[in-house]
Amino acid sequence: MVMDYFLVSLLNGVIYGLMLFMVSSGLTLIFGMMGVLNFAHASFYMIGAYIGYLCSLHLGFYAGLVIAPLVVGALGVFSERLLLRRVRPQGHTHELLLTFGLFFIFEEVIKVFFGNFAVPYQVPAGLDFAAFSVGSIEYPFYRLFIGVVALVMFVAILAVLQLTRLGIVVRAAVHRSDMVAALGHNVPTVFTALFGGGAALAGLAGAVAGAFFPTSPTMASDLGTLVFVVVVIGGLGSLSGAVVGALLIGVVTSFAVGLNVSLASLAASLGLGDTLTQMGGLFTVSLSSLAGTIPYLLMLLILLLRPSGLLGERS
Amino acid sequence: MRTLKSKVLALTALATFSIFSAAIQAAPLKIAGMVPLSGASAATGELYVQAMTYVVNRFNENGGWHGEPIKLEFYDTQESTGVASDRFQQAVAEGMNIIAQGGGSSVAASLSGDVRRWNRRHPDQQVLSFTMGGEAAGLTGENCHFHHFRFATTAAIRVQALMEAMSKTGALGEKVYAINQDYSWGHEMQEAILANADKYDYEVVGKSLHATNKLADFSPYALQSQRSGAQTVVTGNWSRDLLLLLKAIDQSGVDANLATVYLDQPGSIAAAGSAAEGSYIAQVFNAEAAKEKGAAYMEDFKKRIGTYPAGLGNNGVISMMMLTKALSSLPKQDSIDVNRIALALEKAQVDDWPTGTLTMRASDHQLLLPLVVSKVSKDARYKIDNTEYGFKPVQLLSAEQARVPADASCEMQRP
Amino acid sequence: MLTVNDLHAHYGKSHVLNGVRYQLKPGEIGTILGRNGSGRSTLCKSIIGLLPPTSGSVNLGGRELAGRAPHEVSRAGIGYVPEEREIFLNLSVDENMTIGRKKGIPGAPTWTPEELYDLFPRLRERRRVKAGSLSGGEQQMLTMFRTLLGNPLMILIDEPTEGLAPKIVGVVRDTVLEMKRRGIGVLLLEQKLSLALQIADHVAVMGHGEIVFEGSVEEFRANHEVRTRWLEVS
Amino acid sequence: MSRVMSSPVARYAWLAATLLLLVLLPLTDSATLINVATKCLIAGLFAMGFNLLWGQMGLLSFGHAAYLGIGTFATLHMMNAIDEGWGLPAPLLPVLAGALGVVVGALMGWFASRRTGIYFAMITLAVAELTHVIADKWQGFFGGEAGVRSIRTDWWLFGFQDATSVYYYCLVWSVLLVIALWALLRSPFGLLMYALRENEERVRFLGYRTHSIKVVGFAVSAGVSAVAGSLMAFMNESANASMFATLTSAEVVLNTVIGGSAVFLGPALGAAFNTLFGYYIGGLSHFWLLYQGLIFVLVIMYAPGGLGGLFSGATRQAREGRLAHHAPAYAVGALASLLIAVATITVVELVGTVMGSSYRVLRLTSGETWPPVSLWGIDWHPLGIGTFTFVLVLIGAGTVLLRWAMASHRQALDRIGSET
Repeated sequence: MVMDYFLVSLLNGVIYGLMLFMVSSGLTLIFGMMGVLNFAHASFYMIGAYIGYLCSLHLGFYAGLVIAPLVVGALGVFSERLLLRRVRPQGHTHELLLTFGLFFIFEEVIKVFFGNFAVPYQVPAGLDFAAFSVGSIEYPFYRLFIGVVALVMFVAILAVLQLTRLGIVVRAAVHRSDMVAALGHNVPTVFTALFGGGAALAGLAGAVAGAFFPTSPTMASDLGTLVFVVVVIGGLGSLSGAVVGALLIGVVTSFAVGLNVSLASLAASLGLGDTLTQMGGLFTVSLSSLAGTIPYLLMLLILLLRPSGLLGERS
Repeated sequence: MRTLKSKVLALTALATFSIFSAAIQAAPLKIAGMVPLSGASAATGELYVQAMTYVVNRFNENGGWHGEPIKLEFYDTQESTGVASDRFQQAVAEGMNIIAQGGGSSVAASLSGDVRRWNRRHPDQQVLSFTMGGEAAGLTGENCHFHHFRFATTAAIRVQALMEAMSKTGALGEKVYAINQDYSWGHEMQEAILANADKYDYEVVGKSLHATNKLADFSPYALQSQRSGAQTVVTGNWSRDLLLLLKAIDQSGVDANLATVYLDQPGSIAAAGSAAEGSYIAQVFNAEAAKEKGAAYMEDFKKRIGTYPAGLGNNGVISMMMLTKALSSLPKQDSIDVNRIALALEKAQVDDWPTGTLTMRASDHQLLLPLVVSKVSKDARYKIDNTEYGFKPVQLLSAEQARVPADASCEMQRP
Repeated sequence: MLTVNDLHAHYGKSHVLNGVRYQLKPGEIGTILGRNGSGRSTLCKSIIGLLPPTSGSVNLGGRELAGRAPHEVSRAGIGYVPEEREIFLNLSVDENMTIGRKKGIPGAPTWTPEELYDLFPRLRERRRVKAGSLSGGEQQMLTMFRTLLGNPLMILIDEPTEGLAPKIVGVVRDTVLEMKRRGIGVLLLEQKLSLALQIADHVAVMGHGEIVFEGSVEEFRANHEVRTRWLEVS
Repeated sequence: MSRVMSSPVARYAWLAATLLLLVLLPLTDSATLINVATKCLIAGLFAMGFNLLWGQMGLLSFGHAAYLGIGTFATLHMMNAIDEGWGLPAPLLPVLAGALGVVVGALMGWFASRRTGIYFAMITLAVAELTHVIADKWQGFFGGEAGVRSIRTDWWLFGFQDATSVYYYCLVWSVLLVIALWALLRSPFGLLMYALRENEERVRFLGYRTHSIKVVGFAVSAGVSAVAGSLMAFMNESANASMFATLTSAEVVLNTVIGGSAVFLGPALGAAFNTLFGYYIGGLSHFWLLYQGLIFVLVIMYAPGGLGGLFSGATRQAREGRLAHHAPAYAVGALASLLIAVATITVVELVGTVMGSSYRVLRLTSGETWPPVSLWGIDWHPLGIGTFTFVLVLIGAGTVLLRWAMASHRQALDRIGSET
């Protein structure tokens, strides 16, 4: 019985982590290559979900899985070519602030068109069934579907990065973009492509995950800082770091929920008595209610102890 | 360009104002509707606009307050305490007499505090504070004051109603799991769930408090409730946290009834879809439960406003019905004295509310109102959000059945 | 032919190139010597577009390249081997070579990976290894090969023998001579006088952002004053 | 000669005029205006404190809400203590709150300044998230959702019961602190902070402990923010934990960027602009956040120096007698921007209204497929040719004019360049 729950918790955490990875992958590559932390990246995830929703109304759910990444990718290319590139000479801070502004605009534009509330983007009936049961727990097939899409995406990104010339150029440019340029590669265009590609990945993630989690204008801000946490923990610019960071956060959050432990109860079990319980306040807050905060604590620790992240290279 | 939306809505209201503006009289009663008209809660704000306009128009058409129409103005709080305070300053500067809040508890608490301080400083221009949406216990508890009235329920009221109806119909079971947001509202919900355990003979097999509107994945919570073997999961969650919880519970195949409070927020049923089916809710109003009277109210509202009243909008109707009832009991005055209105409100009794009698408890200024516990079902008469689902009544509780004792921490100083 | 004319460049507000003039023909080995801070590396970066010059001209076979982006300069036929052997440490030797590969302009000498590996077989043995684990000499050869795979008309090599074992210096020399044999113009930029004087066709010396001496190897050897004033430390 | 003489006079004339305007503002006797002006002062002071880190030292903090909030809650509790009979003088509250801010800021700054660039920003973000959680959980001190309420008590000869007195209270404190900041930036320590931004290594080689400089800068910045929070507490007399949200930290960044971080009073200007924008435009349109976002992005793209940069550029041109050369281009540019803005607003308002729920109701009840929408006193048919023509003509004309203005501005610059 306990084992069942352990396994399901683990699976939950892994799949949530994989979903985080889908959004973070583009972010970390873009940062690695151009040093831009794109605040609007999670917005691409949100827009992908809305486009997936629109497609599901008119063209069907699966069409959305194709169209959403294409449209969002085009939006990414547009943002990079027409906006980001123009402020690049003023430095990274200006690029970061620009994406910060885009983040606001994207959210408000979505509100203008779709209103403030969640839209009814649903899992298609063909995918809405239990994949298996562990004891009395049914495991929804769609969660596995999300996980599979993320894995396929991971494998595809890896294949492109490892096996194609474009991938090699991108990996090289992540570390020394000026040398790549001196060898005759048009780095700004590669960056535009990468930005578009990263946006498309986030768009696909949105189209897939939006049907499971509600599609609402706050999707971006809900995930916005969390994906930063993922890439910082993993190491800015490191794709495998993003996988590790995302899985770590997914699993830790999933298990923390089950732990009704607080500082006070810990102290009591260590024989320190009830003083902390009587003091109340922070000491009686249970770990499970802090589940959403743990990622930030992890990030803070990483930043202070190993700023290059778990898998990032020391700079 | 000023508040386009409410302009469209208030078309009918404007028409009636213009009839009366010919006969200008001194100092009409002015009500400031403090509701969110932009931002994440704008749709809720709109419900209050519709509801208040409905009652006030009807009252004005029937002659208003001694021939004087009530004026109703709306201010956008953006569901932020800072903005609400600004709008309060603006409203009192524009001579408003009643500050009627619709939306969340934090804005309600902030406005009630603003009114209390304003009245202390301006004894000659006092105003009343109506809470139509805040359900935090403190509003009629430690922070209660004579000029504040609550026309909404509290966690204690809602939970007791849910437990009463669900245990009567055998839906409750013996094991209950409480999942709530980790802030004062969620804490109050959890306390209420614990407090009712003996009375309705159930055991709280687990309780979780989670960060508010921060988590993206609720499946761990669904798993916890599954693990506990709970037969009913009770939650005070709203908006996104409610949707995520509903979906997680539905998709994990958790075999428990879900008891909720805010499932009738606009858009919730549409977004949750089939995941919401079978969930229970304690509602301020359900037309189907009130039979013909309910239908008549629904149709009259639709005739005047263009849509059926929904969810928290009914709190707006109730508050304005109570107010107009109280006004009608007062003799004609030269100037507006809110203390007399407040005293009249304490004694007001509304009998033509479709689900039963409404009265105001004088000791803490909490409205005593009937509640309906319903279940999301395809059989419901009135469908929600253009879906095939609606709220099918399970039990109608009279105001007497639904009341809970006044909070002992309320020490009201009366004039 | 590479012609640099009256080239000026700035780092922020400091004026680092002060009207440089220089010429190099195909199949010729030229060298520019100069101490650290003489403007040698900056000249390199200005020619290949990493540091856009503020004024002046860089001309390759009639095409004006000053101010163009690095990839355009590279595609026009100027190869660059940087001073600090900036290989991509996280990529394998083969992948490093792949990045350098490009068509080159018509008429430029062409190279294949296999014939390059023939020049330095050790690198072929280690082609699947991450470049980060290579020795300094191996890295230097990899940097040169990588650039040659782009089939350049001219190649700029910054500090080709810095810190290398004598044996490797020999390989570098042979490779440079092979480039000359195939008709590439080679510009060696050095701080010391080691390799350059053995193989260069002509010598220039830089100081304070200017060319302060130009002539044949013999003329340079004869000019004691230039050597003490602009080169030897003491 | 006269130019040289007039320049400092012109500079201080602006300041003096602004200050006079601020002092005389309560004469308008408009409670609303005084209320908004107080908010502008507080937001301005907060932005000035924030910009000490960013503008002076190049450290971008995404977590300044924490220090504002600490000042606010500390002050609320002190106000309650006064109400219960403690003998604290009200005018001293900001001093105590500021001191607390300095202490907390030094502590946090000690951690955060161990890293630079984006890592610094991420640490401040994480700290702010954690502070928010603590504020949410610690109901005893932060009061939960209902928050902490208090009331202003009079002190000695001063009464604080009306908006005007609160306004002057905030004005005096803001002006004092701005002067102090000005003095700090011109002190040797201020120059050191600036040098640190330009070249940290060089400062280190000169024998300074750069980490300590950053910690002190962070502490002062947090202290000023806490004073702003204290004034906010004094004005609102209540607060809840939601003020620790990321949005508060984001707002101060927006304010500073729009105002311009390189101009001393730029952040305050930006804060005033955004506060007024939110107050007045927020009351007019539900889509004001979108407009604010657009303005922000436009500023980043076309006026990286912010409003303050534009203003100081224009005054410099005026001082040097060059404004006349540029005036036509500026005028045409402003006209073009107005046309494009009107077109954009029309589109956003129409789309927003048509997509809204009340319009859906109107469509059902009116029997018309696309009933007209009223905007600026005109009825617009959402799918009408007239609407489309109006928008397209405005955008077309605006674009043509804007291009002309930019070209003409460039020419004027070139002309001046060739003259000198």
